[in-house]
Amino acid sequence: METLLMIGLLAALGALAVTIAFMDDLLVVTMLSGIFSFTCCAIFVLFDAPDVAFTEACVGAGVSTVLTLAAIRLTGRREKRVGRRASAVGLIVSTICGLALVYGTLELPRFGDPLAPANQHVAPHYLNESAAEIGIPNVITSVLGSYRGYDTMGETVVVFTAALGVLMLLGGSQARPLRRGDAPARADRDVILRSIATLFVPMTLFLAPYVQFHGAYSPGGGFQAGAIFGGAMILYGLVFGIDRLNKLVPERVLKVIAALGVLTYGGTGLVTLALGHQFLDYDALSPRPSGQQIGLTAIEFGVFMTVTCVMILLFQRFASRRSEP
Amino acid sequence: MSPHDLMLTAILLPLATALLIALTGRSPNIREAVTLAGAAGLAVTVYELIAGFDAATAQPLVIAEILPGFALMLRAEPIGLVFAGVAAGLWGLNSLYSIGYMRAEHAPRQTRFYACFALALSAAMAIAMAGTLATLFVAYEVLTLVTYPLVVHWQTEGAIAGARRYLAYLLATSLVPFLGAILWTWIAAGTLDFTPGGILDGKLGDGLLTVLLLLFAYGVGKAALMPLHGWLPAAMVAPTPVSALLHAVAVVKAGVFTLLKIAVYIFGIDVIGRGVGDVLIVIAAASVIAASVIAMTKDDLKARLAYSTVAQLAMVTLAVAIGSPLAIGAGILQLVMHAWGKITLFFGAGAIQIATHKKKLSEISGIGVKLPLLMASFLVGSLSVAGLPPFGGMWPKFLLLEAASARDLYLLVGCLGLSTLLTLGYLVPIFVTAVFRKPGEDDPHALPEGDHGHGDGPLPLLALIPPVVTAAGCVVLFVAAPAILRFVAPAIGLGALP
Amino acid sequence: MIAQHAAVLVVVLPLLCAPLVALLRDARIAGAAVLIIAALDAALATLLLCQTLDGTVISYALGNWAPPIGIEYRIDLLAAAMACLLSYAATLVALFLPVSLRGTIAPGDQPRLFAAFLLCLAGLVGIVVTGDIFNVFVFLEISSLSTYVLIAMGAGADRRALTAAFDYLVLGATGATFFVIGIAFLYVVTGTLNMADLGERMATAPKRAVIVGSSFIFVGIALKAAMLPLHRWMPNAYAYAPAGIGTFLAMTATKVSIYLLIRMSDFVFDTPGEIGRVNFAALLPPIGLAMLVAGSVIAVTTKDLRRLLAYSSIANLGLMLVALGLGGIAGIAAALVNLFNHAIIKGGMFATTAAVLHRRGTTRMDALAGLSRDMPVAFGFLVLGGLALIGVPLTAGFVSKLLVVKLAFEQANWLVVGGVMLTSLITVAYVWRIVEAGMAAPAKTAPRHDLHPAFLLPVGLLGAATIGLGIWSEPMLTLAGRIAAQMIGGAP
Amino acid sequence: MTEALALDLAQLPPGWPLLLAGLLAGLCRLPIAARNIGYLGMLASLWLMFMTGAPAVLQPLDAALAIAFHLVAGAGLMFAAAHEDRMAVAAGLVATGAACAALASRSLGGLMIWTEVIAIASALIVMAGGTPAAVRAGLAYLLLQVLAGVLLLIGIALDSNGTVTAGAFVLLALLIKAAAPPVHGWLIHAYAAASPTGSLFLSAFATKVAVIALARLFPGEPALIWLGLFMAVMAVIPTLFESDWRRLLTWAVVSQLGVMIAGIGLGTPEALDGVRLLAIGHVIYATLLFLVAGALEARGGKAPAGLRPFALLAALTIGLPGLAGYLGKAVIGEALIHAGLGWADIVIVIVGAVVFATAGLRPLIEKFGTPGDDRITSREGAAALLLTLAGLALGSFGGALSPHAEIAFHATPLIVQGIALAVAALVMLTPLRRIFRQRPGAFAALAVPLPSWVIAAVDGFGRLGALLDRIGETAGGFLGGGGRLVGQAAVGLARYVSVGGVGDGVLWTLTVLTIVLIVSFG
Amino acid sequence: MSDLVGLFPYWAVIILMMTGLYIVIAQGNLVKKLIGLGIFQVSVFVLYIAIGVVDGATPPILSPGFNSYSNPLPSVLILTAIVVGVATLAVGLALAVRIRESFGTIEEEDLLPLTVPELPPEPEARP
Repeated sequence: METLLMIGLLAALGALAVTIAFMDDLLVVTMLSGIFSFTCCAIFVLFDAPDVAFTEACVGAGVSTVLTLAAIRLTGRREKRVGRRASAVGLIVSTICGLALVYGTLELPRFGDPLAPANQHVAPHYLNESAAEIGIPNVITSVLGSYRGYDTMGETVVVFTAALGVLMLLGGSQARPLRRGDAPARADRDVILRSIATLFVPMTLFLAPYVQFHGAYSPGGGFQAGAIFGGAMILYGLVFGIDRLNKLVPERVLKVIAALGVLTYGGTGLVTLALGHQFLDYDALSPRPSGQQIGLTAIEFGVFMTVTCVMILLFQRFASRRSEP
Repeated sequence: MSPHDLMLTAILLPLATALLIALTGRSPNIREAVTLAGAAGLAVTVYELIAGFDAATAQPLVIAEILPGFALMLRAEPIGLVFAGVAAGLWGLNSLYSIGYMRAEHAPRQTRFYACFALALSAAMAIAMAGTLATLFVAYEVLTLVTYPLVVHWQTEGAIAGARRYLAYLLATSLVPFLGAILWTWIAAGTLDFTPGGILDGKLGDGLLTVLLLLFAYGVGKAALMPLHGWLPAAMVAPTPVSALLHAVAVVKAGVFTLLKIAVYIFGIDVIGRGVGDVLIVIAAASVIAASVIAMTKDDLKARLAYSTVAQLAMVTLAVAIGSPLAIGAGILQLVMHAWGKITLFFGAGAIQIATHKKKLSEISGIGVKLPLLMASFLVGSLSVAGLPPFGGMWPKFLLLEAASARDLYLLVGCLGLSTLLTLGYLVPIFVTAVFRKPGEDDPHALPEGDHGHGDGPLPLLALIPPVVTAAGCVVLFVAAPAILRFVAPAIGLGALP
Repeated sequence: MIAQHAAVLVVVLPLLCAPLVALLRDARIAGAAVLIIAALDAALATLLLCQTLDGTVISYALGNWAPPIGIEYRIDLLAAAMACLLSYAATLVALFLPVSLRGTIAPGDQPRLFAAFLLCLAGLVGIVVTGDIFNVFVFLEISSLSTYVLIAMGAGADRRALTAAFDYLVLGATGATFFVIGIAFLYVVTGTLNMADLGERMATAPKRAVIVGSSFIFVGIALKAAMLPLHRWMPNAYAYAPAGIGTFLAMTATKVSIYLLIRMSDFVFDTPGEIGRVNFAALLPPIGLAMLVAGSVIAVTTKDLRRLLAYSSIANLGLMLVALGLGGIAGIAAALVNLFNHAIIKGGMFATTAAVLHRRGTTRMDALAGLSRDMPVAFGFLVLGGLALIGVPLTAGFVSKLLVVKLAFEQANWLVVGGVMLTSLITVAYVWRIVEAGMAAPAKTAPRHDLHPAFLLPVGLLGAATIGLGIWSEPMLTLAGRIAAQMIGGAP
Repeated sequence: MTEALALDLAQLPPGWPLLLAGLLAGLCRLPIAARNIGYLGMLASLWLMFMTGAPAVLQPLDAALAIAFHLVAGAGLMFAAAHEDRMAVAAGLVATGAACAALASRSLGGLMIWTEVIAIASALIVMAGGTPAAVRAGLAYLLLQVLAGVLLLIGIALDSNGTVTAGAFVLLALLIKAAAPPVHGWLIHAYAAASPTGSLFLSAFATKVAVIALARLFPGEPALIWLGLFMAVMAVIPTLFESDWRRLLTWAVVSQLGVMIAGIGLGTPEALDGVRLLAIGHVIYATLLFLVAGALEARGGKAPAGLRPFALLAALTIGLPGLAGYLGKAVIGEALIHAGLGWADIVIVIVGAVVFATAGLRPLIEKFGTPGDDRITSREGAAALLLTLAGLALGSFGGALSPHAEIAFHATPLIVQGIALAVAALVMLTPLRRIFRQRPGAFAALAVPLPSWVIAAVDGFGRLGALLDRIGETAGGFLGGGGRLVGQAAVGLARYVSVGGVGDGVLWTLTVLTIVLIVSFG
Repeated sequence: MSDLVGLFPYWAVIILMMTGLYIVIAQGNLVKKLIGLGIFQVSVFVLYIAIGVVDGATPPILSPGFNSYSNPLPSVLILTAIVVGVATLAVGLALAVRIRESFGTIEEEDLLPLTVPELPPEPEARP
């Protein structure tokens, strides 16, 4: 049954991709890409990767769709009809490449084969030893936070760089902020939205810390929590107006917290260094299993801070920019 | 001072002079004094080197190792010292002349002019003292680049175009054929050091050796072998003291000197003599005749002298190609004699330009009356370059004839005879037109006797002394030639003088 | 303590200082901070170099997890040397960056730009130092993302910086994703992400997957290294970025990709001279020569000095690839000597161009008239750099070109010998365009003040290094020789 | 050979004071100063050569010839008129000095050096004539002399390698210098075009040194006899029809050279001494004749009063026994008779007589018919007197110079000479002379090669040069064009790969990936 | 048949990859290209996760009842990759907005003539 479901979902993905290729109304395309991400979440769940599904849902589907929409508001909805619609050469080359790749995958270990080398070499160590070494049930979080903690630090920095970039491109001297009254919160018309939002936003705000701190035991962690918290804030901004959001979480504060997030992560590493251990070796904090958990919570919190603020910052920059006529 | 210190001072002294010139740029007189002092110092240093030279004790002096096996190494040896002597000797005179010329022409940027001059001399000294082909190549490139500002001195449109052609030829020939040949030698022989008797014997087949020799002959762009001689006439855009430097003292001499050293210390004289050089003999001989013949058609004085230089240099290449100790001796003598002869001619041409602002042969009829001494020295220079006996130029031609006949190359003997006549054909008319023809006789747009345009500026004394001295030099060299030959004989394996 | 953890600190220092610098408000303090951080980083890198000079390989397990399990920093002589190159470049650029930005970037944005600069440095050093292949991807992303943003900041002077940044973003992202796909294919058949481990298990892995993986990785790196058909992004990126950033990119960006090529072929695939079935000896010389010719030829026809230098960088890159293609210890040594020398020469020229831009506001060739009169020192250094590009003796360029040509000669590879020599003629052509543009008489008499003092130190140092390494090239040659021996000597 | 060529400054060649004087004279402005330096140099040279008691460098005959050269130089100095002769005087002195040195030179190399110096100096003298014709003649003279010099050089080079053809080259060179028939034209044009003073100097040493060299190197060449006789006879014919005195004299010089060459051809010691004597005598009377002709010409053809006796005396010395001209011819005649070539002697005598008539008597009648208005200047008179005395001295004491001079004078040559002189005098003095109509430049065609030919031959190469130049330009243009074409193609291709939007970039990336995949799989 | 099922995910990934790249190549609109790029990156995520799947295994959360778990490593890598993807998208969109404001268009054909290297440098219009 599962394989049937898998084939169905993958086929859906393919279909969605092809329709995106040939639609020209960008708004529709954005919606389709949102749906595309959600189908991916479904597939990830099917492939026993709940954490990834969770992140893909919040970050992949949520944030990127919102950002794309905000960008389309500024760059215009319609894609120009005329022009190189179908690049024949591109088509031919990609098909040939696709065939070559298919030929290349023939010798790969079959899907789901337990004896595949990928599952034989390093993975068993994580599955068997992590309980003793780190002592938290969610192996992904332990690998994410501790075994390959340095990658995650790098990745937090990537998020911070993105924020930095967008700030430089759309912030500072290029701000072009919205004047008062450019985007009034239309209290009369979207009463339904407002009522749901008043219900929905506090709920998500509570969910975020749960996901953050429960990450050690169930799918979740810093990224997912940050995305959810950011999503809630964005929803608040969308519904109750950008000015209200800017007032609630001013940009200066966001920048500082984002920076603090990265510094917390890096700081934990430096602390372990100071205590004479290798960089990001949480055993320095306290004896074996508990040290790791303390370390994990600290870095997860750092990631949470950065991801939240960056998500909100990105949305603010795009949303509060005056669009040219 | 030990020979090593002398060698180093010979190279560093002009550098120091250049720096000092740059510093004292503000006041021209001090700057000129510095140049002359530098020239004098260099002359003394080189004289001491030559006097104190003794083949046994000449040890190499390694300065730096650019690549393992590609080192900057200096070593004194007779041929180098002769070239150094020529360059050092003529620099003083050339500077004296430049002072007169540049001031008469009110030239801008004179500080850069003198500084580059000094640098060029330093590069020439480095070439002379080079112990390996590597050092020689490095100094050769530096010389090309340092003389570029001199050629492009006026920085007019024509000057920049001429200098561009000058540089294109020289850099192209040195970066591709010359460097290629050096690498080929380096790999074939394993070393680049100048060793008496050559390093290539037995390493490559004769056919390959011939190709390598041709690569060297055309790689050394400064030897201006036909058809790659284009840069020499193009460099005539430069002020005359620079043309004098280019054509007599430093640049072209460096070219043919390099060929001589390659022939003696890389190939080995008898290796070339065994037939490797025959193709080059044909090319060089053709080049001598062709250049002389083209020189006749040139109306502009300096262009005519430029083509004359191409012909005379081809004679040295010829000497290299014949490949017998006698021929190499002739080549060395030609290097010296042509330097003194040609510099006189250029001083003369420059002086004519200062005094009468005329550049064309057709324009200068009748000016000899006012410049008797200058034209006399011009005649001496012409006859010496042509190779007539009372002047030094005769020796190289005579020895070449001897070497050619020793190898039974009678066609070559004919060529050399013809070249003397042709040289007379394009040099003596200059003297004759200037001295014996009436002003405006066959000059289409000559001005009537009365007003000579804005009148002729008096020829400054500084511009007159050098030509006379170098003309006298030609005569003195006629007597000194055997002494030079004896000084060089051991290095080139020349047993008894012929 | 520092010495023992230098390996990780050299990356972490700029990485963590970047957010701090981003928060600063005053541009001058931020500029000073960047300089100090870069200098410290350089010190750390030098420390690393000293430690690895005698051939020892530092292995630093992040989080104290043994290599195949956790992420490992493996620093051998090549990594240390590259780290030094990157940090020295950053220090030199940091010297004149604040001054060169003063005109074009609003003071408010400058702290963030400095932060991005530090992140770019951290990213590049991260790539060079790491021993884990996925970690390479992460730091590749950090450096690329910050580079896109830095290039976009050039929009103040020329709006085409935006499109240049966008092009580089799309191409860079594609390249990085290709790299990740390559990693996936390798991971599928070997199960590990640690390079050393990969090297060992690669031989036994099924052939076809390795081929696909290696092809993806090679194309990913090729795109980042601006190999010929994929070099579109480079000229625009170098030309439209703010001058200081252009200098840093010229000295480092593509060099890291060349490092990756060497690292992948000798270490990860453990088959020196080959990534999977992509044989360097067959593939690189032709591509290299094509780049040499194409780069030089377009350089002769460009209208802007920085684009000219960018295309000249493509040509020099071609030379490096040719050297790599010749293979063997001598080949890699020649490639490395080329890499370091070119970084120095091109860095010097870009820094001088930045100085000229700072004074004259434009680097178009026809606007260079009168440079030799008004800015003699700058013109002098430009000419010196040009001569080094041509490969005139007594300059570093000569040493690097001679090594390649001599090696080609020994291998009787006449195509390479002829190609390299003939393109040096085209190089003469475009270098002399600069000289003649500089010497032309200026239309109006521009104010006669030369290099801004801030530029003097970097330009001076790089110029001195160009000549110094040209004469006493022994240190550079031994370093490159040892690295090559260590690489070819095989993975531990 | 190099030693021979090397002039060691220890013992200077005999004529060096003259050389020095010549150079100094050239430098100073005032003609008078120049002349005094000349005299000083001449006397110093004579003193050094003979009076210092050093071992005689020259044999007696050569010494006499050297003295003759000095006398001519002296005469030239006296005769030199005002300013415009300064160049001629200076060059003349240098040439004389060089001639003496050439005589003293022991080796062929030394000879070659000094003959070249003479060539250069004489060319300058000719060019000093001032007219365009003089310049052309001078240039042609120089080119021919240098050609001879080069042939000599080649001869020496070949000789040092012992090849047989060396002698031929040397002989050819010396014949050119001695104005042998095929190439005698340069002498005619040079002497004619030179200034009066110039022609004075030229007549002395230009050819004599070559003749002496021939005598030393190639005595006894049978071919030379015939060559000499032909030359003597051929050169006399134009003299009959030539009206311009100086051109006539040049033909006379050529014929006398013919006689000398015939003497050399004979090769017996007696003949060689005869040649040397004739050379000395010829130097003196030829110079005297040129002096008289010069004085006449300087006054526009009207003979000054005091010139007539000298003119007559000069004419007489050509053939009259007891004077300079006769002795040499007589000894040669004797040698010919001894060698059984009696008829050759007769030919020589007849030629002598004709020359006496045309060069001596005819001008006397035609030109000295109406006495001019002014008198000859004192310096001209002194010069003429000096030369006549020299002629007399040679005529009377010449015999002492050589043992062959006095012995056995055969009667027949004397009788033949008497008859010939009588007939010649008869023809020339009486209206019969109108048979030989006189016009200037008669038989000019015979004076081959003309200067214009020589110059044209050398300039001909110029046309070849222009052709080569054009070929060079077209080739350069063609290559340049080709280069530009290739350059544009390369730029076009490179630009095609580099320009384009992002889409093309990714397309290229994908194509590269496909190619790499397929190649790797293949 | 088992091949088809066994390798179907990989082929699906390849199809997605090629579609994503095709969109970037063929479509002129810059935002559309970014979305195409997004699709291309998502296809990589599916590839990684497909590699980590083990038949009959539960997600790698250690719980008493189960002993065979799927491979955690690909999930970790993809967590990082997703965020990197979003970061690149965000910066890309910001650039697209700025390009729209300074060039007035984000169509590739219209942008090409405006960004020809020969044009003299033209600073961005100040707000």
